[in-house]
Amino acid sequence: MKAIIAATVLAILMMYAGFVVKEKKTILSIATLLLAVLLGVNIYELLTMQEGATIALFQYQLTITRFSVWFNMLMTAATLLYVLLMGNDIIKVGKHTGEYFALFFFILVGTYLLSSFNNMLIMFLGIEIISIPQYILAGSDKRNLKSSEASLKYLLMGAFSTGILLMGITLIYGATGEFNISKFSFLQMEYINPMVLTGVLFLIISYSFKISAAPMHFWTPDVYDGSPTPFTAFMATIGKTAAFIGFIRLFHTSFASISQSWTIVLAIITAATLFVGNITAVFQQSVKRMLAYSSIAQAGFMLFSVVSVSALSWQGLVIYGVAYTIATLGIFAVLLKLKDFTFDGFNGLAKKNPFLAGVTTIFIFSLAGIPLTAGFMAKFYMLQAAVRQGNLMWLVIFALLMAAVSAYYYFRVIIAMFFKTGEPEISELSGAQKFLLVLTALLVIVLGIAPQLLLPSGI
Amino acid sequence: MPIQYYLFLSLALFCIGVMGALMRRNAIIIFMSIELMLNAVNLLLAAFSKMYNDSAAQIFVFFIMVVAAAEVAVGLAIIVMVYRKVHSVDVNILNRLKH
Amino acid sequence: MILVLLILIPLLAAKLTFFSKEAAKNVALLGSLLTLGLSVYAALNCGTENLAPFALNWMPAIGAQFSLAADGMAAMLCLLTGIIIPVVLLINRNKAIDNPGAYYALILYSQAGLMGVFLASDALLFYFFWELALIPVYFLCSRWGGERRIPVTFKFFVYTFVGSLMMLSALIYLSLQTNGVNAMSLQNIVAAGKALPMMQQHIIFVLLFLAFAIKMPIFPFHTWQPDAYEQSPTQVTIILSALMVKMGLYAVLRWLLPVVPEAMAYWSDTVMTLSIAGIVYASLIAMMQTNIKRLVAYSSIAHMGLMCAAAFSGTELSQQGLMVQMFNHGINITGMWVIVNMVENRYGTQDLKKMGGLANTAPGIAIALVIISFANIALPLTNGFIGEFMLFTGIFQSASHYHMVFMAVAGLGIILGAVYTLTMVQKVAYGENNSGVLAVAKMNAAEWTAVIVLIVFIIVLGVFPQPLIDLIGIR
Amino acid sequence: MDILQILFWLLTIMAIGCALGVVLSRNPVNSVIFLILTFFAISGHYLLLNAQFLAIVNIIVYAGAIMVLFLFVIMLMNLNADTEPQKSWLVQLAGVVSGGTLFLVIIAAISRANLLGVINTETSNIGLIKVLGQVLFKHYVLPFELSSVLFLSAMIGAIVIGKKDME
Repeated sequence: MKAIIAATVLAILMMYAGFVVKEKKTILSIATLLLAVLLGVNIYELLTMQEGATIALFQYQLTITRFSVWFNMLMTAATLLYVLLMGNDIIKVGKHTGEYFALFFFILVGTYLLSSFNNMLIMFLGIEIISIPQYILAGSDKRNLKSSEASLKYLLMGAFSTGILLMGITLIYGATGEFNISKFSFLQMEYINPMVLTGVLFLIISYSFKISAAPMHFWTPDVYDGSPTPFTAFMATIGKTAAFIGFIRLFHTSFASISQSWTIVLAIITAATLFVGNITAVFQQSVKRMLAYSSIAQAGFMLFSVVSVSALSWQGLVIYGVAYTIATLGIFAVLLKLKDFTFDGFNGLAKKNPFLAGVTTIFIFSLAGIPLTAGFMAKFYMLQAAVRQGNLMWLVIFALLMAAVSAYYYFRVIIAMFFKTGEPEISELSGAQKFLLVLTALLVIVLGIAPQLLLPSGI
Repeated sequence: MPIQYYLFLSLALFCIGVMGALMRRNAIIIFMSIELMLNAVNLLLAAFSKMYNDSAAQIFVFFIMVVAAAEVAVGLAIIVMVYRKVHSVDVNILNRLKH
Repeated sequence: MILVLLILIPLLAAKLTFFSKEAAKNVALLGSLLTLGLSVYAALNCGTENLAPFALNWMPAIGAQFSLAADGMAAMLCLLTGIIIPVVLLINRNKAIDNPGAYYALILYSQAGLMGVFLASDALLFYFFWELALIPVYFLCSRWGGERRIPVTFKFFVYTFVGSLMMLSALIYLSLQTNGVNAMSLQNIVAAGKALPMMQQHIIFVLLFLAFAIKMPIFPFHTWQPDAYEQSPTQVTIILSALMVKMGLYAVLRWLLPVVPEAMAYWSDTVMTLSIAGIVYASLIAMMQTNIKRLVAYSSIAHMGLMCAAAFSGTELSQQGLMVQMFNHGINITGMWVIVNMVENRYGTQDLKKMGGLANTAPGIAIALVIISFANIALPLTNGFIGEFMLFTGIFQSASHYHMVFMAVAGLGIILGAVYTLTMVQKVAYGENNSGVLAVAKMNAAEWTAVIVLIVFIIVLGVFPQPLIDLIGIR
Repeated sequence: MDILQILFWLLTIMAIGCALGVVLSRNPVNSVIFLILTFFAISGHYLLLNAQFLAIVNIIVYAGAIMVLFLFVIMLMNLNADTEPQKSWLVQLAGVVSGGTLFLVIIAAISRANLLGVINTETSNIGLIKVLGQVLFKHYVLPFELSSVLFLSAMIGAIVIGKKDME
């Protein structure tokens, strides 16, 4: 709760800083500072919380556990890392720099809500608080028509899915008379009310929009491609992970008891997502667009955490979310240094700048799930959760085949960097940026060797 | 009045909204269709609220209206921004511009 | 602790090599010799206190340990790795290499991966090293290989990657059948696998076998192999054919045979048929080859076919023979490649038609070629003989109804092997010199060292194989 | 049939008819007008359901504020012509079919749910401003505050998106 309040207050501060300060660099420094403060508040909240404690606030509308606080902390840290890595590119996007940073704080508020809601009203507000700023961020490059188009598309799709989400909530309310997600009484009934099933289906569809799962993924490539690149990085990572925590929280808290009736639907969605994301990513010529499709594919893997109902899946989601976020942020940070976003733009990077090529290799390895990187451990946890589920072996094997396909397009970047010749245009790297990239790459490897760092005992 | 009637009515409105969102090319009309969907939900919630004699659902409706208002504010701003550039709000034209 | 050092020293040497620009090859050689010393020590002390298993808690949540252990087979393969890598570094010392630091460092990284594969007694650790051995080789081939290197190595990478992912899913499944404490350790995996019902055993078998069959490679999963061997730099080809394929065989013996014994027995006929069909198929293709590297590549498929058939024959003798042959094949095929490399460097071509007359121009090379070829076709008194003899006896004794057929067809393959190998010797060493290169350079000191080391092994083990047999007997 | 039922059917027909009008009319201005009429019909339903506060808010917020905003934007863009471009008939058909199927499927699924009750016609006071206000500020004060966060971000959005960049 402290973090939610702090994030709101800091967002307002950030907004005013945007009015008062004109120098963009200063705004960036202020944003970094405020994010660090927010991270501090998160850590403080984590430390002051007793092990195993569950704090229920406002008549059980929020239940804050150590897990949710830990997740919030990780997301805040990821945002801080994001701002550190790409701050200089964020301030180049448009004129309203202070406002953009304020929007990040608002998105964090939404994330905090989604990690600890216990009432569907809070969930709904959390999703909207995450979504509306993202529509704005997508359209923030006003000189560029593609950005405006991305924004419009995102808005229409988002609003449409909100409508579906609300219908789902309403149907479930109609069947149970309850908005509190831990009080739904499905088990007491002799048979499952069809209204509940329809409601769950609507919720699945709506969340599929938010996390860009097939067949509701079609907006993703255009939106991610059109949005200003730094904001694409944010939407594809932290925005997506936040939607996932809401998804898993709702489905595993309240619908776990009727899981046999919806896991099959979700398993098919997962398979479709993996298929569409990976196969279409193969045919892309632009790395940015490839990353957009690969983010669909990665969402397919993250869906495993929702499909398989066990304590392991929450851990898997944390690891996957963080691993994917870090690696993708790293790739985007490198991408922003290049002038040409196609695969050919990477040609000969290893010769021209071995440092950039080296860190990119680590990020690519992580995304492709090569051992000793965080991405591998993430996939491992997900698959373990799914195998434990028992009847999902077909999905696991399909996912592994798709992971091999993903190696194909990820390795195209490596082939371009190391084995092709070219003269890539690179903008100058400052020492601090180098340091941060090294730090990110190290993080990827450390988490690949010791993933339990992300899951300390007692969360 | 059985609750089914309200259920059918609001689902009908909802599906008309879905149809509108799928059929039309004008971004504003699509947006209006989505508003129609939200209103269908509101109506259903109000009916359930009466059925369960629970005012929480009406509070929920209230919040849906709040969110809808916020979304409309942002949405219309985005639509106007797009219109300024291409002098059209036709989603098909936008798709064509991409290629 | 020795076991950890066996992995750690190549890693550290690789780090050093990477940053020592011009001196890279010497640093790498030094590091590999150090590793060789260690692996000899390990082989001598196998089964004693000095080579105690090493275990460290790593990821308790998923039951993974950093645990290493070496029995005779593992120590033998470590020894083989320890011998081959210095040999690899000895040849081609005069050839200028682009970015030598990275090149030699990657070779050492793959050595570390190989050592890890042989020593790991934890499934997840095994998987890690399995990939760690692959990735440096991928970079080596794609960066320093021949003209078609990029698509070819990519095919190789994707094949093996698919295989290893299949293996991963099987290992996860097995680990979940245990009680969760050290779920990934070899003992637990074996126990879990044995307890599985038949249906699940089949699935696990198929998943694991795919991974290993691609690596070995067994017909029909071999299609990546000839291209990859041809396009890689010869030094990398040696690592691939002498060591990497052993990973596949080793994995069959350690992670497949004990884990799903019933499914193994069920599938053995099928696999043996495939392997033996592969022998004949590869031999026939090898006879048509005019490219010397492709010829040796196909001959390697044929040899692997025989070894794989023996692995699945299920007799004690063939298992023993297999281990002996793993070592010997590693030595022999390395010898083959070393010679091929010398010939290729001197003639500047891989085309057999453009060679000839080596016996006159460079008799040293020709003699070495003849000796190694004899070992390769398993003539008595060479090391190849004892291994293949045990393999054949093992296959003959197997419980399969078709063991006579297998014997006969495999024997045919061996005869074909003699034919193409001797034809190759004849084309390279005798006849007219068609290359246009008249003054063929003699072997330099490094090459002499490499060749002599290999020939010593060929002859000593051919006459007196007992130390090897003793070593592999240690449990 | 008592007066409430007659009102129900009248409002229902009006709501569905006008909703179809929104989707089908070629002129965007007509669409807006139809939508406002739909909202009035829905407000009428709210009254029937004893949700007086919602009825008022619906008219003030939706019909009054939001739809005027829509109308304003449409006028600004001068879109009041009848020559509105249409999607090809195939796409339209697909839209109709998918919407209709969705409706039928849900109805088919839900109509089997027999545990649904009947809405009692006696008046209750849950929809009164006083009751709602107490519930809102006693139980739902957190969402109330959070909606201010939402509005703040929407406000920023409107500024960021709507303001003309002077370049």
